[in-house]
Amino acid sequence: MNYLAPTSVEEATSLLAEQPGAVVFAGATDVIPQIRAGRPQPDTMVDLKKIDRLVGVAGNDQGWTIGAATPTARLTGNDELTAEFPGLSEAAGLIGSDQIQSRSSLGGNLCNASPAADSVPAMIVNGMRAVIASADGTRTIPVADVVTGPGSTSLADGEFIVEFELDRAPANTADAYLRIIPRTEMDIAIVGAGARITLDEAGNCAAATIALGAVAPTAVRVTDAEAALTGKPINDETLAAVVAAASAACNPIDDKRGTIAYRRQVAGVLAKRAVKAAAERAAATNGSNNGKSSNSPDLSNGAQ
Amino acid sequence: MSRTHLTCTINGDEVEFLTEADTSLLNALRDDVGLTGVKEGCGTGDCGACSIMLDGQLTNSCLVFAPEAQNADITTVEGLAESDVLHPLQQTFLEGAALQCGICTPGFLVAAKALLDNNPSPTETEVRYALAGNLCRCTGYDKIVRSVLDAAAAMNGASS
Amino acid sequence: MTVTEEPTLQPGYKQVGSRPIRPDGVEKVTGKARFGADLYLPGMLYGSVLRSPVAHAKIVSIDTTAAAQMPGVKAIVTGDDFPDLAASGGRPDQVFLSQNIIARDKVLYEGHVVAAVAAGSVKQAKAAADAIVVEYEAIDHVLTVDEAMADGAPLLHAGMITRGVDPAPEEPSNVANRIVHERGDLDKGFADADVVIEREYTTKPVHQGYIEPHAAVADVNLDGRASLWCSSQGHFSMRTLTASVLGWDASRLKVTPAEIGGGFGGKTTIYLEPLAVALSSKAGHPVKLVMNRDEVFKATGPASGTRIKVKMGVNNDGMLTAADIWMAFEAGAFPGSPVGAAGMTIIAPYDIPNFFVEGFDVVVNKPKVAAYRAPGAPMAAFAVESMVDELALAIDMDPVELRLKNAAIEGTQASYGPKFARIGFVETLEAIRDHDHYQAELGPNQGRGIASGFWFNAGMNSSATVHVNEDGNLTVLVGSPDIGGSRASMALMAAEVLGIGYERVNPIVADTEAVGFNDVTGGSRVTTATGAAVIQACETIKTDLLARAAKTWDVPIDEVEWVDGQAQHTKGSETPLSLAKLAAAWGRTGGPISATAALNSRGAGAGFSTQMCDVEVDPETGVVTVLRFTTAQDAGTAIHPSYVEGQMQGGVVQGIGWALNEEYVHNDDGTLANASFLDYRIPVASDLPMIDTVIVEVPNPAHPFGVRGVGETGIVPPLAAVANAVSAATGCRHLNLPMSPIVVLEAINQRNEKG
Amino acid sequence: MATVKVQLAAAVRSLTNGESKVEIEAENVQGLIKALDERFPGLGEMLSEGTSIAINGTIMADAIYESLPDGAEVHFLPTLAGG
Repeated sequence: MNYLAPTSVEEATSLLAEQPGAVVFAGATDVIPQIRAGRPQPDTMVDLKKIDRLVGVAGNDQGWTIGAATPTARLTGNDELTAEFPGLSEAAGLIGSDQIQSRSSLGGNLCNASPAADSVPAMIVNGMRAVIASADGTRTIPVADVVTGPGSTSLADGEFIVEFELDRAPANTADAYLRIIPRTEMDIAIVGAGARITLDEAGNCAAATIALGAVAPTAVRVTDAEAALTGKPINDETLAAVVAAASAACNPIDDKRGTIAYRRQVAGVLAKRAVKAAAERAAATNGSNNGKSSNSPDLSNGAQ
Repeated sequence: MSRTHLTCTINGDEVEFLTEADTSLLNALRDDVGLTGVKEGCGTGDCGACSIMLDGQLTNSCLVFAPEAQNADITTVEGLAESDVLHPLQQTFLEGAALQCGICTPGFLVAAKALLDNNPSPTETEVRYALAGNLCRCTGYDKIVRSVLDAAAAMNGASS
Repeated sequence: MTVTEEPTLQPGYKQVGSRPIRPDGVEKVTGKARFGADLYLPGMLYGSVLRSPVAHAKIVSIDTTAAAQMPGVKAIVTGDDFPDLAASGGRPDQVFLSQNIIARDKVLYEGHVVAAVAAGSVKQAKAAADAIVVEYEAIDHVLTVDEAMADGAPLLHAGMITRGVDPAPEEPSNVANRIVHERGDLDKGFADADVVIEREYTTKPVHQGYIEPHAAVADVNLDGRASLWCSSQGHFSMRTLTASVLGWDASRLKVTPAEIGGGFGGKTTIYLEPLAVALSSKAGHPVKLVMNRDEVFKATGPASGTRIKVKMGVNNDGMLTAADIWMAFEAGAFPGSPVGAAGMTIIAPYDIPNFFVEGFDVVVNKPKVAAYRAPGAPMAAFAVESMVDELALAIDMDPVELRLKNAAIEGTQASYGPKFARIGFVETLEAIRDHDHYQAELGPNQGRGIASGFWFNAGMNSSATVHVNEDGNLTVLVGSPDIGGSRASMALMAAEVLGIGYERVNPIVADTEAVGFNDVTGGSRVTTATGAAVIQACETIKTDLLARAAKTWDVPIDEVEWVDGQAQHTKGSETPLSLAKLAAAWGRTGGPISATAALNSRGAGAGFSTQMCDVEVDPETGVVTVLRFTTAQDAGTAIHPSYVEGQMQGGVVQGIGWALNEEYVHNDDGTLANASFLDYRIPVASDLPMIDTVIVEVPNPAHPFGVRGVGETGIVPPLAAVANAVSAATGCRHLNLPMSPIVVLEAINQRNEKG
Repeated sequence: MATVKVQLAAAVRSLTNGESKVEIEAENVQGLIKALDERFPGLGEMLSEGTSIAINGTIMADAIYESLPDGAEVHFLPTLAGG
């Protein structure tokens, strides 16, 4: 095996164009176990972490740019990003242990194309875009369009994700991500749910995006739930509609980690809890109290 | 197959060695450098026995390709004690009976040091989550968590 | 020297009961300690093992031609390279062990060894192993006791007739053995009951989950003698078992113990050792074999999956009147589940006048089960302790009170036969009842569970040699691997007997040629039995020292006594002679001072534990959180309380894992779906609270210091303690382990549907 | 010669005509097994393999030469493995 570590995007794209079988990686936290489990070892592995542009978190008036290979520990460790997008930060921070966090990245988590990837629903609800490079230049697509099925992406040979773009959150907006795992750490989500809620001045839901993980071949947006909330108060009635819509949006499988019935039922529960958590946070961003605590609950295991 | 020549700093010393590009850093450290304090429990990043500090970051060495360590700064359990003085964590692990079989201990010590370097006064819950990437099957974690808290207290006491 | 002396209890200890730093501690916190995979020898080759990808098949052919031509390959072995022990009149257990080490005409589980390769690197060995061509002819497989016991089930072993059935069955089956314990009159017992409940419980296979994978290095000399380095729970047993598979005399093998990275019973047997020896013998080089984690899961000892039916009766006064129990235990691919021990322990805590206990040892197409901490007892206790909980609820009696009313005490005729000596079961129940945890308030969706458990503990053969060094310090050689701090216990006991400081004793785990025979470190026996050997050798040393002091002073020996590490003249004014002074003068008094004791330890004290667990269940997701856990266990005398607590806590947490999330998940084709620490979920630190311990000390009358084994009992109650807590929190009784979120939510759904 | 009370397990009772309690004279365990075998042919073999013995509640493996106190209560048990 050849190990190559280009230091610029151009070097990497031309290298990939020359070596069609080469496989790119960032943290290698998925690819090494996969090779160990029998995935054919590529002739060439291309390490993207040495490219400056792929590692870093930068914010400006328009929004954030997150290098695709940035260790997720740097996302959770970024107080400003975490304050604005607590759900994204939570989701990124749930990818494995502290040991993994120093290596795992949004780009890797997305391109590994596991239906259960924790960061993906959180990226989707925040409308994040992936900037993709190849020898032909760059293109930008929604994160939601990257994964096409378990283990497969829309990226062509020779393409890789350089960075993610994240627009500034509107006022009175917050996100949340919750997952269910049998343990409290070191597990793959049986169900994951991300939500982003914008409140209007009356405290009603002005805008909602909701996405689920691990309940279908790819992360799924729950547009029926979003519609059920938009323009309405967040109360038992609308939350019941969220539960029903989330369960209905599932297309899960039975596997060693969970059952169809469990995933369907708990997807509704988690979607509801994610909406509530995001709404509480959104309310707190306003400075208005609404009688709710501004302390975010311990969301690490979907428990409230 | 031709072997890859690597130079890096390990436990404060510059080290050169030959290894193969598809070897994990864990195997390179054990087989090619001779640092067998770094343990393999799973090889897939699920147990933390191979924990090292790689350029200041807590990392599973089993999930690193050896060539990635070119010019890197690495600390293993062998580098925790300073000359003849044990690190406070090593001392509290001994005093608190935080090890039974001892196979997970190197990884726990490195991970606990990484925690205390970043958070000198962690709560019990913070210790538990910070060490969740390290499996121990002997102790039930009780004495490990207590020993990390004891070490934190000792280090804070010493520095205040 | 073999002496059987009546033990005498010694009150007022100076060392026993203290908490010094373990002698091997610094090496283990600095990374110096050498575990199984840490040995590297000059010229050493690396091995790789080819394992069956299928659960059950006939091996039609094995072609190693291409593999042998691969780069770096020095040796390949298959079943043909090992003696056919069946043909040479080996005992059935030896034959089965040999077939488990390497398959002959059939593979019986995914992961069953088919061949092994030694080459210049792991990569070369693996490539060659992959190049071996094996033709299999598939046979239907059975994965559970239900499938294996069904009419017309495919047989793992042709011609296997169930033992323990009278008259013997004519037809072979997958049932290897049947055990029965009975007493009294079941019909009368149930007639005497006011409440009778009948339930069926299941548990899944679980793995010991030691963090260190199996490893072995073998180096065979041209003279036919061989050295073997491996991490195990007993290097003498590794020698015996490896030699038996190879058809060798045991003495041809020298086995050097590496530090062992966890065993819990799973390293009391051999896997890689004979393969490494056979490969080294063929290759003429040392050969190292190390398992990957998936090999550990697929091919080494899980604990049995079980199905247990229990019918029990209680009267309104809380007296248990009858128990009718049926158990089937998966043995894996070869006979030998711990159903026998399960049958002996299942109702042992209680004095029940009428019972019938029947158990079956059933082979299935899974890896051969291995011992796991109190083998057989946790599953048995899960069933009966769940039942006792339900009976207590049914008659509205406090669960500790019900247990106290029926608890076995000294003189109770144990369900497995003999009368109990002094035991501490009642004391563990009282310790839990009197603990502030017992009265602590619970919140919504929270529940508390209580359960008890019993384990025999073992004695068996141990040897120890004690040398007094020229500076008056001691070297203590034992042959029992230290898996949890036993060196510290040995040093404490030696220091106690000779009245010297703990730091003056250097305990060594010596190889098979440097110390006398020791049975495995298992059965919670080391501090008891090997400890007894150390104590006895030290007593001999003390007697010798007194004689030397008497000689030095030229006084009768009865005027000399040993006090605080020195000889004192009781009737005169001689200056006391310290151990150091006596050692310095040994040339004048008869030469170096050393003693060996070798014994077959009798009277291991029975161990009891009672535990209490609080959980909270998320009613919408089924996720269970363990909030608080308290365990009380009778340790007899705690030699080093920290390591006693460690055994208690470790056993509890393994039990919590067993109860909540650990299980072997099999695909329909018989392959294991979760052979990794990612999907085989042993508890992580953030899953748990502190595990509060109460060490109960009811001294074992048969041990000089009153020691009872503590290594195993702690894992017996937690399965039921957690299940009883989850049942209390959810209002639905959980009869099947593990109680994963999926299972718990399903139960809650059913409860809600019933209203 | 001591007289001991032997409790026999259910599994061997087909050889003892259903008797579960036997009083018998023996010096030591070896003699006891021999005496039992004389009274119930075939029983000796069953009690010799893979069994431990409990004498007045103390369980012992490999106890064949253990002496028997008068009036002792004796049980034969399967030999157990520990973890």
